[in-house]
Amino acid sequence: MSFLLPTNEIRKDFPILDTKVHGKPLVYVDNAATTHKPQVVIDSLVNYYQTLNSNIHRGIHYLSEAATQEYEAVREKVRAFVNARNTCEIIFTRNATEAINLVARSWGETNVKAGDEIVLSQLEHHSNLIPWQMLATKTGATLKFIPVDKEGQLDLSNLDQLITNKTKIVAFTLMSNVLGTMPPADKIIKRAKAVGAVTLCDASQYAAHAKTDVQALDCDFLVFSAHKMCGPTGVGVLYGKEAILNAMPPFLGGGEMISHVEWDKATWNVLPSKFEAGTPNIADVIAFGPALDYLNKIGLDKIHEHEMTLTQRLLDGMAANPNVILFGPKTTENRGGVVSFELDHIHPHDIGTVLDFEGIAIRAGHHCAQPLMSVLGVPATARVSFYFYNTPEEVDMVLRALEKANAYFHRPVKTNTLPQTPKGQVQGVVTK
Amino acid sequence: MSFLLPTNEIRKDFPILDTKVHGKPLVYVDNAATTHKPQVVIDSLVNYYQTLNSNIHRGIHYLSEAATQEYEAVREKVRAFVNARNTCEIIFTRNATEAINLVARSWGETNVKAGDEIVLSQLEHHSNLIPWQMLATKTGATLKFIPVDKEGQLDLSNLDQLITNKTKIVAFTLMSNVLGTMPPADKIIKRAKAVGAVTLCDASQYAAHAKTDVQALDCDFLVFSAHKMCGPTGVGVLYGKEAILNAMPPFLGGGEMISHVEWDKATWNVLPSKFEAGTPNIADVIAFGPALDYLNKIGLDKIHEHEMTLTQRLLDGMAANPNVILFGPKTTENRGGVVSFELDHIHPHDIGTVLDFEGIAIRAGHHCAQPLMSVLGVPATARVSFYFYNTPEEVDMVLRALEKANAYFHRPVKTNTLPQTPKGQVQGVVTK
Amino acid sequence: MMDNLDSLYREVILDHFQNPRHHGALTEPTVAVDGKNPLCGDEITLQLSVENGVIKDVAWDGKGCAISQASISVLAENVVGKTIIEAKEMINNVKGVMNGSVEVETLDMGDLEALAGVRQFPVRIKCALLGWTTLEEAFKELNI
Amino acid sequence: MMDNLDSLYREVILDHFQNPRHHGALTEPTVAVDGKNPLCGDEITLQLSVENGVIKDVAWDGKGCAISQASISVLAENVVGKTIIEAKEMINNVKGVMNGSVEVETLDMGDLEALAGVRQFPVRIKCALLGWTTLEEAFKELNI
Ligand SMILES: Cc1ncc(COP(=O)(O)O)c(C=O)c1O
Ligand SMILES: Cc1ncc(COP(=O)(O)O)c(C=O)c1O
Ligand code: FES
Ligand code: FES
Repeated sequence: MSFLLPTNEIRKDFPILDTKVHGKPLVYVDNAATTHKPQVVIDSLVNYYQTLNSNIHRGIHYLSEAATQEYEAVREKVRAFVNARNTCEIIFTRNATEAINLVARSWGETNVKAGDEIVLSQLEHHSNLIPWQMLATKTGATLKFIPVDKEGQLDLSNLDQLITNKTKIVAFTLMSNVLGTMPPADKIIKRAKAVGAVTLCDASQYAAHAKTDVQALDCDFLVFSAHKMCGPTGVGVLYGKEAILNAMPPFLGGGEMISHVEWDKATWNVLPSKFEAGTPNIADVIAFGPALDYLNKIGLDKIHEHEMTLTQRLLDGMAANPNVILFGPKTTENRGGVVSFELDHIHPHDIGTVLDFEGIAIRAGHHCAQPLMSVLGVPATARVSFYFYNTPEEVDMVLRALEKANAYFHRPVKTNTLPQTPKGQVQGVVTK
Repeated sequence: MSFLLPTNEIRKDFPILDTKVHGKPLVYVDNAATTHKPQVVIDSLVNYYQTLNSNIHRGIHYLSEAATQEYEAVREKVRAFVNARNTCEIIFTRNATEAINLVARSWGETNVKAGDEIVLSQLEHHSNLIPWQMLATKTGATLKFIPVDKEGQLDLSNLDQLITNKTKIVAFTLMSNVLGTMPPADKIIKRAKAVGAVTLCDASQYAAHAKTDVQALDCDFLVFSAHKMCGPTGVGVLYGKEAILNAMPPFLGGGEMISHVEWDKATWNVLPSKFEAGTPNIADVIAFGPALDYLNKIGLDKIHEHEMTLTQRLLDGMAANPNVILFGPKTTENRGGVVSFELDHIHPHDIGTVLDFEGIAIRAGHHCAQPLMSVLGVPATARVSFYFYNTPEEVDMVLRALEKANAYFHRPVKTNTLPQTPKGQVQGVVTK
Repeated sequence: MMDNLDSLYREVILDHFQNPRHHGALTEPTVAVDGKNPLCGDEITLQLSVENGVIKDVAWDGKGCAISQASISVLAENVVGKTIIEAKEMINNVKGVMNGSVEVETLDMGDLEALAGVRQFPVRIKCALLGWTTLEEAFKELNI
Repeated sequence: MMDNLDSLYREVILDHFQNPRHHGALTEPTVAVDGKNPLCGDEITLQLSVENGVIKDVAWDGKGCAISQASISVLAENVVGKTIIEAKEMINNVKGVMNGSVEVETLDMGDLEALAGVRQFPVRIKCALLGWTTLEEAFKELNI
């Protein structure tokens, strides 16, 4: 486990990595929030607006035809990227969040009734939780959760009791954005199929870091966001099996998703148009194409290996620092390059601020996973998350900065006011 | 009416205008579909991805804070652009279509019941029709339409019978994307208020071409798309009055729109976050800022005047061509720079193709307004639509190309097969 | 005008457009079906008179662009007198030409050849196929 | 470490963070309210003992970052013995310093001054205000 990509070469493709932050070179390890974009993606946007810009699908002039072809070519690239059977199974949304809402509204409100059960995992991001809460509230269905064990892995020991004949849908993440855990999707999907439940995989964290194969997974839906995988903001992907998508009512109404419109009724366009109402985010979808090419060129297997090398180094370094409290898996088994931790007696936001002044961008907070925080017993964690352009040197800089943070908050201070005498009513002044 | 903007200077800001199409200089008069983007907008995207790229709102590091500030600064720019009272009344969506769906779902499903009436106009784009059809179907409400008169203006003579105590919402366009008509919004809104109905203005065509003032209009909702006003694709705007937005349930669930989340329930964030679930289209929202600055610099009044000069020239030229059948207003009164027409005996798509080979980009089709087409008695029209970078010379090129198209389709052809003798059963062979 | 434009609107096509064959209606059609191009909203009606598996006569009506009108006029001219088997093969060949899987030179299609130019105009392929997919629908109606 | 970082985490702040004043609970508080920073999810509890419009004692508990902990510790130290009127003015002043409408130099705020550095860190302003907005809530609870 010490494979490394040629980051020297790779980093040249990412102009932002040369940024200085507070006078220090940027160390960007907040990739689970969003990744940076290679120059080819930026160039694609420039090229689009300078030579192709046009509305698509209904235009008869040169620009419109050219833009339409480029847009649809990316749909085919996405199909190949996740190995879907058919290009019409790829729907472009704004982000993964919208894709999940689309399923919860369009599929959910048609198929879920009072008394039905919706099974999620305790690892879920709010985006794969709130839409199901809304659906449950509206329909009278019940939410159930696959629990997280001490190592941050899903505990499947009661899977057969959790996923039953009452279960209509099982929606879970392929990789936790907090702990990095990669749950055993095959087992969960197998059980869901046994009871006839539909499955949705949240690949928001996964798709950028390991090969996604919807046919091998055999899930019914899968979602992810372009911005977390070298693509621009404003583009999400919903994969759905053709037969299920065909049976679903449309989500948003408007231009492009219709076939024949009368005053009080309309018929719907075929897939994928049925689910893409209004003018799409044309430029950004097109720019997602070179992002996918770029990832394919580097290779998802190698990306994962590289990240595991960095993760191992980080975990080793953290194990050597007695002030670090690690959440989630302690090894590189079944995980991605996302690591959550605390420093003893230092709030994650304070860690974040100190690291920021070292040029290091980490995330601190609940990571849009408040219920999972309650399982961990903390309101927030600090989180380091890698991508293929990160280096072992950067890992070392993070580790050193954590030591500095520790020293900084435990430095001796001149007490400038005398500690007040505790008043009668004040019990137990806890000195931190 | 002969004011013209300095297009020589302006056109330098739009690199795409130098494109050659089929060997001819591009004449882009398909601006109602989407407009081109000045270089400052393209530069903003490049700058964002090269120096600022980061997820927003929850980050504690430099990039995230900087990106958040830029993103929120654009919200304030949009507020000023439409003169909203409060920045929190501006919600970013993917496009105008999504904004209308948000209202139809979130406001509509909460407030509209069986027997209620929804009033639209016959001018509406599918995006301001289908969401209301869906709402009507779901709730049992009825749709009613303000009719279009022969001149393409709304006929308000029966407004009091159309908008009644049963009316819950009146949703109509501020400018028709087919005929260019600008309906008298003040009268419609006044009547809606008199019966306590909520109003939604579709400013998709209007906002780019004339000054929008939501306080003067006193509408409850207003929507538009950035891509139709020099901004990037993937950004729409929903303006809503604060009190109404506050009373509405959220539309999409996910990250950022929540406040406190438990396993089975959650509380919502304040406006505008409540309606912006998941990672927004950060780069494009930020790039919409320079687009608004650019429009403000030129001045919306001047843009409208310039377009009316071009429109007058086009209408005059068309009136002189006996083959042109014009739809909609014959003058520059109460209209924008969108002109729909037919050429006698030539299908709009054929006109479009011929013009494309002249380098001229027009649109041909139903323009996402099939019901309006039925009022006009045609399946499709050809449409020219201007923006401030178009020139009188371009108008003349369009007019000349229309004459060419006419000549082209009426050129004598060598009949290479003898016309078949009509068989007994074939009645009335109509020679076109 | 430019070469390319003429490669779409060949003389043969303009001829059919200006002098459409079999335009109108049959008094006693065996089958009548509507076909619609969802992209543009144009619609045609196609009527067939079929006897013993042979297309005896064809008539059509409806609106559309020059390509769609010419294509259906060519269709009408070509299928009259043909067996349904032959007509189906013709449909497949035209589709093949349009999606690029069949070289038009390998076929003996008469005026149909003139439609091959449409292949360079992706948005107009649906126009050229409108008549042919409607004919397919007609056969489906007849359960043949 | 850098100057800027020290301008956020001044010695006074670290002192309050390391030795929080009035941390704990009152046996018979007049009022007890919870305050939450929705951005980060951190939560505190603030208890007051109020007599004749004067804040006799304060205690607090809860988790948060150094800024929030120090700020509430400073708050506690400052408001004990003050009238509610005076405390309210103090709240306004602190808010004013944070949103830039009040210059900290114009005030005589003691340790409070150390909080002014937070102004340069927009996302941490909510942390610095957490205690103060909770105090405001407490007054609302008391209808004063
Ligand atoms: C009047 C009108 N309303 C709504 C829309 C929908 O805009 P978008 O496709 O950007 O959502 C359009 C765009 O064509 C329009 O012209
Ligand atoms: C696991 C997971 N699911 C869903 C999302 C939502 O993605 P987006 O905000 O792009 O919709 C995220 C992003 O933070 C995530 O990490
Ligand atoms: S444009 Fe309608 S059939 Fe060709
Ligand atoms: S980070 Fe939670 S209070 Fe400061």
